[in-house]
Amino acid sequence: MLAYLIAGVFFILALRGLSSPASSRRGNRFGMVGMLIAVVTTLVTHDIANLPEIGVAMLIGGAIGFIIARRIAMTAMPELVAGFHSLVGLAAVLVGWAAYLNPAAFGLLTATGISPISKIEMGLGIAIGAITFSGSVIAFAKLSGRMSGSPILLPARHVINLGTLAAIIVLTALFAMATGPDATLPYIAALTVLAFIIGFLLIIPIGGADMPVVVSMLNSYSGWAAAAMGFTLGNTAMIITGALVGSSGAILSYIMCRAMNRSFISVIAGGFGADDSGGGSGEAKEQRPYKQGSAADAAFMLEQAEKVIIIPGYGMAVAQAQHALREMADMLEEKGVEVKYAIHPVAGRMPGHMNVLLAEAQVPYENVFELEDINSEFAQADVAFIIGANDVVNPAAKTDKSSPIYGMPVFDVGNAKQVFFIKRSMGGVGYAGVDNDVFYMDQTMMLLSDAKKMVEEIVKALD
Amino acid sequence: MLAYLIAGVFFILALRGLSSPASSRRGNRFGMVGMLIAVVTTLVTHDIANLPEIGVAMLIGGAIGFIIARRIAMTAMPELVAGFHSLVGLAAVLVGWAAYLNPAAFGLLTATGISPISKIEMGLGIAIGAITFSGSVIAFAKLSGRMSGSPILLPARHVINLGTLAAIIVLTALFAMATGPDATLPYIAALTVLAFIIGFLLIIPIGGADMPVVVSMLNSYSGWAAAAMGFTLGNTAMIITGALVGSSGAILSYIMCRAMNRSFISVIAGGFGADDSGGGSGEAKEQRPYKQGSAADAAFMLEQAEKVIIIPGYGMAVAQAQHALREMADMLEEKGVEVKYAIHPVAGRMPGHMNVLLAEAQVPYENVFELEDINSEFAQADVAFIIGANDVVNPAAKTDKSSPIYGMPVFDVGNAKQVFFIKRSMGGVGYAGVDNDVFYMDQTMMLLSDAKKMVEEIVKALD
Amino acid sequence: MRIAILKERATGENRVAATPETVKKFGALGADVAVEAGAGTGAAITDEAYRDAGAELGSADAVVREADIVLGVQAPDPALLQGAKPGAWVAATFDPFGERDRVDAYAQAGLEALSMEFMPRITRAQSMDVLSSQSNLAGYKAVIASADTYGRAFPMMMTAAGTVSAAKVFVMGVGVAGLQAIATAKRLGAQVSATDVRSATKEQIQSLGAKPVFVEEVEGIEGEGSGGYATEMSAEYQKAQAELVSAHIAKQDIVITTALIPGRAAPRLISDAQIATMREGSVIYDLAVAQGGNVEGSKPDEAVEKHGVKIIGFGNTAGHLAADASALFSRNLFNFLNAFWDEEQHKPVLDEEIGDAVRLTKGGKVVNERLHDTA
Amino acid sequence: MRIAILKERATGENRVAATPETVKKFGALGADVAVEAGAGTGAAITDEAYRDAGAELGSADAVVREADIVLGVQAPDPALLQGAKPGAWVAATFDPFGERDRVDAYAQAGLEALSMEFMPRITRAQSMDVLSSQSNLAGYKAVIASADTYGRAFPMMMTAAGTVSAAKVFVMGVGVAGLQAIATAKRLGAQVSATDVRSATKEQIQSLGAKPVFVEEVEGIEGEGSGGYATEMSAEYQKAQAELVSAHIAKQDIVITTALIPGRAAPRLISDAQIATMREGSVIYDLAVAQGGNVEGSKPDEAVEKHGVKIIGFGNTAGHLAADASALFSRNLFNFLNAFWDEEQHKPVLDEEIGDAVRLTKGGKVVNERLHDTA
Amino acid sequence: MDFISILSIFVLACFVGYYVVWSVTPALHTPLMAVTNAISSVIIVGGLIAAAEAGSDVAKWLGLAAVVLASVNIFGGFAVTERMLAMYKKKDK
Amino acid sequence: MDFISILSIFVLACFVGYYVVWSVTPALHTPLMAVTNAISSVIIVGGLIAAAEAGSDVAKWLGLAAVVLASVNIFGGFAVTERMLAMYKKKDK
Ligand SMILES: NC(=O)c1ccc[n+]([C@@H]2O[C@H](COP(=O)([O-])OP(=O)(O)OC[C@H]3O[C@@H](n4cnc5c(N)ncnc54)[C@H](OP(=O)(O)O)[C@@H]3O)[C@@H](O)[C@H]2O)c1
Ligand SMILES: NC(=O)c1ccc[n+]([C@@H]2O[C@H](COP(=O)([O-])OP(=O)(O)OC[C@H]3O[C@@H](n4cnc5c(N)ncnc54)[C@H](OP(=O)(O)O)[C@@H]3O)[C@@H](O)[C@H]2O)c1
Ligand SMILES: NC(=O)c1ccc[n+]([C@@H]2O[C@H](COP(=O)([O-])OP(=O)(O)OC[C@H]3O[C@@H](n4cnc5c(N)ncnc54)[C@H](O)[C@@H]3O)[C@@H](O)[C@H]2O)c1
Ligand SMILES: NC(=O)c1ccc[n+]([C@@H]2O[C@H](COP(=O)([O-])OP(=O)(O)OC[C@H]3O[C@@H](n4cnc5c(N)ncnc54)[C@H](O)[C@@H]3O)[C@@H](O)[C@H]2O)c1
Repeated sequence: MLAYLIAGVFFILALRGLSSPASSRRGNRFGMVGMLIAVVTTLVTHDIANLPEIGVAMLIGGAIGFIIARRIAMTAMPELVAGFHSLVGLAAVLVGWAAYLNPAAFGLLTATGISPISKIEMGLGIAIGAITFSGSVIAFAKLSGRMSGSPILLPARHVINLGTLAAIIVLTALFAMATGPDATLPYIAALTVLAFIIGFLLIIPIGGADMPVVVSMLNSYSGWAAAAMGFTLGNTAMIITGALVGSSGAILSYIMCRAMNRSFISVIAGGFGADDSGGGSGEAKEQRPYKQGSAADAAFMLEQAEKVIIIPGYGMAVAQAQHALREMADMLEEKGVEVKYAIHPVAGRMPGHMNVLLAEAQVPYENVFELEDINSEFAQADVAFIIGANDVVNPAAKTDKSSPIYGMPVFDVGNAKQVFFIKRSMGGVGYAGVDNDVFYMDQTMMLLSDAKKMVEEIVKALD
Repeated sequence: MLAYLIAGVFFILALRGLSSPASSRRGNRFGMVGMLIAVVTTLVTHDIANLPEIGVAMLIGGAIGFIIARRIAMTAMPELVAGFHSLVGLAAVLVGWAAYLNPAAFGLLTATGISPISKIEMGLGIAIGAITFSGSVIAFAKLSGRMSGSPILLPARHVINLGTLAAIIVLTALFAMATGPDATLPYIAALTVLAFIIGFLLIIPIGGADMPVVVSMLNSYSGWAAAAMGFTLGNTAMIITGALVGSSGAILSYIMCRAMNRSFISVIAGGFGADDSGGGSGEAKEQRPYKQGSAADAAFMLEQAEKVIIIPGYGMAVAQAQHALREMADMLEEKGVEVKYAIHPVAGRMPGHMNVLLAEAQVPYENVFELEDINSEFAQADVAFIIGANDVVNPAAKTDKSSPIYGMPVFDVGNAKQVFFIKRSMGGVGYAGVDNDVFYMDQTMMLLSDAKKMVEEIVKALD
Repeated sequence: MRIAILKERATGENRVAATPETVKKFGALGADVAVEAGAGTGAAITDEAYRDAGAELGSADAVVREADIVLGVQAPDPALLQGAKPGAWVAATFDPFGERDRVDAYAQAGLEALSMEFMPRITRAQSMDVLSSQSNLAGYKAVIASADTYGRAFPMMMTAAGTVSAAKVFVMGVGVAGLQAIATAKRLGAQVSATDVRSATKEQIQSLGAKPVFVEEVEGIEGEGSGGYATEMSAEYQKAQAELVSAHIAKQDIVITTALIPGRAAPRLISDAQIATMREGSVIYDLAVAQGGNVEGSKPDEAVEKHGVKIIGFGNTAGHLAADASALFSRNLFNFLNAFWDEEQHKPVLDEEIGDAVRLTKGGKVVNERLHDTA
Repeated sequence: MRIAILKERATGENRVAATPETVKKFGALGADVAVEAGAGTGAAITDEAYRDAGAELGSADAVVREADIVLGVQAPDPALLQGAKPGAWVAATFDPFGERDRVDAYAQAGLEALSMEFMPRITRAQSMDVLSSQSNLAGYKAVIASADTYGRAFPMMMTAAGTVSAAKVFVMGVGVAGLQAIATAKRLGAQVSATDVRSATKEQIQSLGAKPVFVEEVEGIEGEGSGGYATEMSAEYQKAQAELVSAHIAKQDIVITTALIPGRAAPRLISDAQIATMREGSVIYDLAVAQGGNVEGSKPDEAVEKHGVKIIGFGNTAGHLAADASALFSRNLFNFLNAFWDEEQHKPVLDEEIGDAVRLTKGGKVVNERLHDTA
Repeated sequence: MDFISILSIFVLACFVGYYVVWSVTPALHTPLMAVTNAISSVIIVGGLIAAAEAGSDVAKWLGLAAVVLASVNIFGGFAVTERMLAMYKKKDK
Repeated sequence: MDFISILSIFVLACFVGYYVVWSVTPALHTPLMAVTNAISSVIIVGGLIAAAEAGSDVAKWLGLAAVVLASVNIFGGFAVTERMLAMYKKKDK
């Protein structure tokens, strides 16, 4: 059907739109149009039969989906996506079963019942769908805090997992070779159940830090499930879309792993990788949660900002990041962003330390402000960009009488809409050697890297 | 045929390999394997009939191709590619005719002769092939200097072109609708002839500067021709490859136009765009030819180099490019390239001008050399990177007694394997106000831009 | 609440303990400020400027009469302060170890001497720390003065008449003054290296783009050292350091020494024999000269020439940038009193941590622990 | 071929016309070099160093006797040169317009005076151009000396004790010296602006990161000016320039003037009234002081204080960096003689373009065109 | 459709998916996940077929259930993406 | 093969071509052209069929001619690409 191809093309265009924020919303619209075409085509080619029931079903589903999407807090996004995946997985299982039960409707009925190849496709679709479902449920539970985020490790889980997978494959083969409802039903039923189970088993051992990767991976699975059903039904739209979602999800997980320095293999394989878990947000001192970002995130937000205040500290000096910083500021200014430098009286290790370095990088004196002159401006700033400073932004200086820095005036970076904090590690502390609440604020994104390297990457990403 | 799909995939992998120099040769090998698969599959599925003739044909063609490829000078690359395109175009025409004459062989024979849709595909294939052929022949002639590179503008050419195109379309339609050899032959013959003619007409008015874009566009055409034949033959390999080559060629022309600041539309439309021609290498002072490069070219060559000598001059100071330059040098050093700075005693406008700026950018003194100490090293340098200097590299100081700078010692940049020369325009001169032979040397590539901008782009491209 | 500011009487002392800016700020707190006529001359501040800021101008006697607080850069002779209220505070630098007699005299006069040098090195006291603010300027000035004395240029210059090579500057002791000296010399284009005994300074040196040169064989002081202070080093360390310096110093054109050990004579870092290895025309600036000097043969406020090397050093280097030095010094004093200002009592009330640290005398007695230790 | 180098006799002149490096190079050309004992002292060069380089040392008389060429920084009194060969060359700076009498005396003595200041500003003569090499150092030194005189710091420093704001430096006249002054002041962290009459300097100022401040209403000299030289400006221009300066100068802390017009008195750029608008403690350095000064009231080698502003300027600023200045000056002289060295005659033979430009006297007469014009 | 065609389509779509993702800016990875999630509910097509065809009541109800689930996803997915993208809207300059 | 499948394959291949080119580094644009030129001689498949089948002698000879032309291209194209790429070989470090 040409229409299905067109739907597929629209889906491709939808993803393509996301290559830049400017075209992203148009991309989303393309996705909607594609879906509309697919749905309408299907209805039309099937004589718009059973429209009332179908209409009601879509209305119910649509209303629920719409309301959830509206109500949900932005912060609950990851679990929402995980939850949605589970639905796709379950739908795939249901469609698979429907096809199994009513092969004629799908044009699968040959003289000898359903052809083995169709049965393999069907079995795979159901299995992948079931894995997607149960895996997503676990991911949802972990992300929404309904289940502990820490990995749950069964003993001998490697053996169990491998065994279950093998069993699924064997069952699929038996299912394909068997003929007649009586012979096939037990196989497909067992296969479905086992697939649900393996989905649980694969995700349960994965820790909270890896969940985003898992969600993306499950996304990929849901694509493969759709593609498998597409093969069964010979439906171009489903094949294209399934392959698209499947491969893009896989690559996305890979990209995410790379950004987090995690092994892709271990995450795909789910529970198998739990041994070398940890990393990421799991290792904060005292386990306080923080958000880690990348140069691309920072570049993106900086570009969007109207006003950025840069707070350099000793770390900038150590990294000798002043030239890169100046370049970053220049690029932002070219894009119409207002950039100011806020210099704390004791930033660095000698009086005027920051001034020396900024002057070396030819930062104009007009853009350099003292604490008293700029502190009130954080409330209007979109981004506070902290580069290698620490003590001078530590709110403990105001609130915690026992802190060694109590009484020192500090920058009120908490008033800025977004805070980026460049330092090399969560472990490192400033001169005063104390922890800093700014790391853990909602609007703070930690950029953990050498300051010069990070700023250079941001400069590249800004292009 | 699965094998054809596999061949297609290999071709995709071949192009993908070119995303980095490291994988590029593997990519080329993939291409060869793909072609081997396609050829072998075809032979096998056609019972290896007529093998002797086919073998001889391939041997002759292969030998010619191989020898040409070995013998040709690297500088003649563009015309070689154009020449090759013409062959693909002609081959497409021949295959189209063969299919027309022996439809049964291609499985095109239905009860009522060849189906109209097949005939449309066939007609298109022949037409595009013919255009590719004659267009490539012209491009080849222009590039190899067998024909003047300047645009040849026929009067009323817009009308002629449009008329011919319309005639081709009409003929294709008539061809599709007619039945029987007697009815169809005149149409297809006329169509072929007209297509050859329009190919000439389209390319003749295009000036030499635009030829690279034209070659890429013809490449794209040859892809579309192959794809059209693939449609006729229902051959997956040809469709995938044709579409791949067609779309990639088109995008490549687009990218090239963008890099040259030319309108894509005007070039695709061939002769239609000749009005706003010129630009590029055509406008050198006194019409001496020079090569212009991009930041990407420079980045690529710098990265490959073992030893780079940077020669800064007054232009670097004007552009305040010293920080970006330092960053570029740092990146090169990280990649294992040896970078030195060569400071001419009178570079800039005051004694020690360059020293001030390089010190500001924290270039270590150990990397900064005086004329006498470094001049002999140019012979070992892979790249001499001249940034905003001019008089201090002008060989006229040694050779031309009438030059105002005669007698001044200058850098022997001519000894370096490759010279990059950053300045804003070919028109601008240095302090002494004289032209510089270095611009026009074979190994010189002019990077015409503000020095800071250019270096920043190189830094980005180096990543 | 009356605050008195006298003209400094020490020779070569151009600074002043209050500027019109701080006079105004004290006024805003509710204090009356009296300034001796001509007190600001050395720092390019006119009497009118003080008057405009709300100060009362007069003779020393008139100014001190009934004063609650006397501010000084260097503590005035207690004889001058007879008119002040009994138990009046005198906030200034006292050089308590070097001028112990003066401290005793303050005790006898019944004055409360607050020694600004004893300000503890804690974060909240940074804005009151005159040692930091003055050393900072001294570090800068030392380089400028050396550059002016040196018969060559600091930066590298490649010119038509040949190349002037960059001066090699070596900074010994990388505290506040040393760091600023590094920064200033770097700015001028010199090739800078530096050394210290505290290991944390290595990174700090690099953070200014200079090259650390450290004793490797014997361990120095780990990290920042307690309170950022160095201590006397072991004989073994000193030997290793001397070797290091001997190897390095012959290649240097400018040496700036800033090494101090609180409460003791400055460590001797450079011997006459080492000086003899330096090139003719080199310059050594001894910032520790007032504390006995890091360099053999250096004399305060005198340019000594030995083996063709000029050795200079002022007893009071920051005082040679009198305008800025006074501005920072007086802000330190204001920050100090302001931090402890009690709104209700209309006067400052010190806390223990800082008060006990800086207070030398009270109720006729020397009360400071550090003085008891050494006395 | 005998080349003689005398100790400079002018007061405050520490430079010397040859260094061991150039002595060695002359030796390599086949010349004998004789150096007066003690000639290098001011530039930190010992007699041994000369001897090691192959020079003969002796008294002035002994050195000059039978010399073919005498090199000097400032031309020696012809009375000193009686022992030299008749028609011997004397290459040095002559200040031909200012010291016309001396030129005539050279003519009478039958010597060939080669004035290095008259070196034409052509590309191949750049390496022989003592004006450039010495102005360059002078520009540097002017800033260093000003920084040492100024009672504040140049760079901005934001410290716990408050902010020290950056000094504002204004450079007037952007030739070689002015550019180097801009560069040096920028390095020290000052906020630098500069002005000139030649429009090409605008971009040059920016190329060092400083801000050009130019007369806009009246057109100045286009481009580089002929040979890079300025001329006397129209009255209209001068008026516009004075207004610009009046508006700008009151906000400046340091002013460095370098404006010269060849063969004339230096233009007067700053009046006493304008000085009065400057802040107390400001510093003006007049590099043109020897040519009459750009600043009203400036005196060579004297620090004048007016309206609280210090005005300084040495007659011979480069001489205060004697070691580097001597090195460059002597290389200029060597490059000059070397460029014209004739292998066969074993002596230098000048060409017309440069020879006629620098030659003041020959065969008992004053032969230089520029001197005829003004005489 | 023959298997080879289907497979060709599948393979090519995988390539497209691969490339498309690499060209997405990292900052939009979360919306990307949401969009791909939404479009993966193209599985609704299968549900619709099952629901529309006669032949097996169980299959029909299963199909309807699949339609409900997929609809939640379609509407929820696109709506949530729209919301996310609205946050990235470029400020007016 | 039905037309829709062919078209689907064609469209998807166009997308792949589009993306593939954008990911090629600009410095390799000339080799890219050479490679695409070489692989576009997949048209040889058509020539081979014509040459291999009986039925029309003219068609056979046309086919053989096409094979010769395409072979020039195949061998010449790949060989020349190989030569070009050899220039870009990363030095050993
Ligand atoms: N200004 C003065 O005169 C002076 C004198 C003495 C003491 N102090 C004290 O020094 C402190 C100054 O505060 P500050 O905020 O400037 O510095 P800070 O509190 O010492 O913090 C420096 C931060 O930079 C990070 N860092 C170090 N190297 C880095 C690199 N290469 N790349 C990225 N990050 C790097 C460190 O974390 P990681 O290790 O995790 O990277 C640390 O968080 C104050 O406590 C002040 O009292 C100042
Ligand atoms: N060092 C001294 O003391 C001194 C003093 C006086 C004169 N000079 C003379 O100055 C010359 C110095 O030679 P040089 O090689 O340094 O400089 P130059 O010969 O003057 O050449 C400068 C080059 O920089 C280019 N340029 C200017 N602005 C640029 C920008 N923003 N971005 C990119 N390119 C830019 C110019 O070409 P476009 O305009 O096309 O960009 C020009 O080709 C010599 O002739 C020397 O004799 C030197
Ligand atoms: N509130 C605060 O946090 C605060 C306030 C002021 C200073 N400080 C810190 O205290 C440290 C020292 O400051 P300072 O300038 O007052 O120090 P200082 O004047 O006491 O000593 C100067 C330097 O000399 C060094 N030194 C001593 N003996 C030496 C030897 N034998 N060889 C080489 N070097 C030797 C010291 O280590 C010190 O770095 C600095 O790191 C400074 O940042 C902190
Ligand atoms: N061979 C060469 O190419 C060569 C050699 C030496 C100098 N130069 C060039 O010659 C130029 C001048 O060099 P210089 O330093 O010897 O010049 P200078 O010493 O003669 O004059 C100093 C500066 O003062 C300026 N000036 C004169 N009158 C002024 C006024 N009324 N107001 C403001 N400024 C005024 C002049 O324009 C000049 O820039 C420079 O651009 C230099 O680069 C070129």
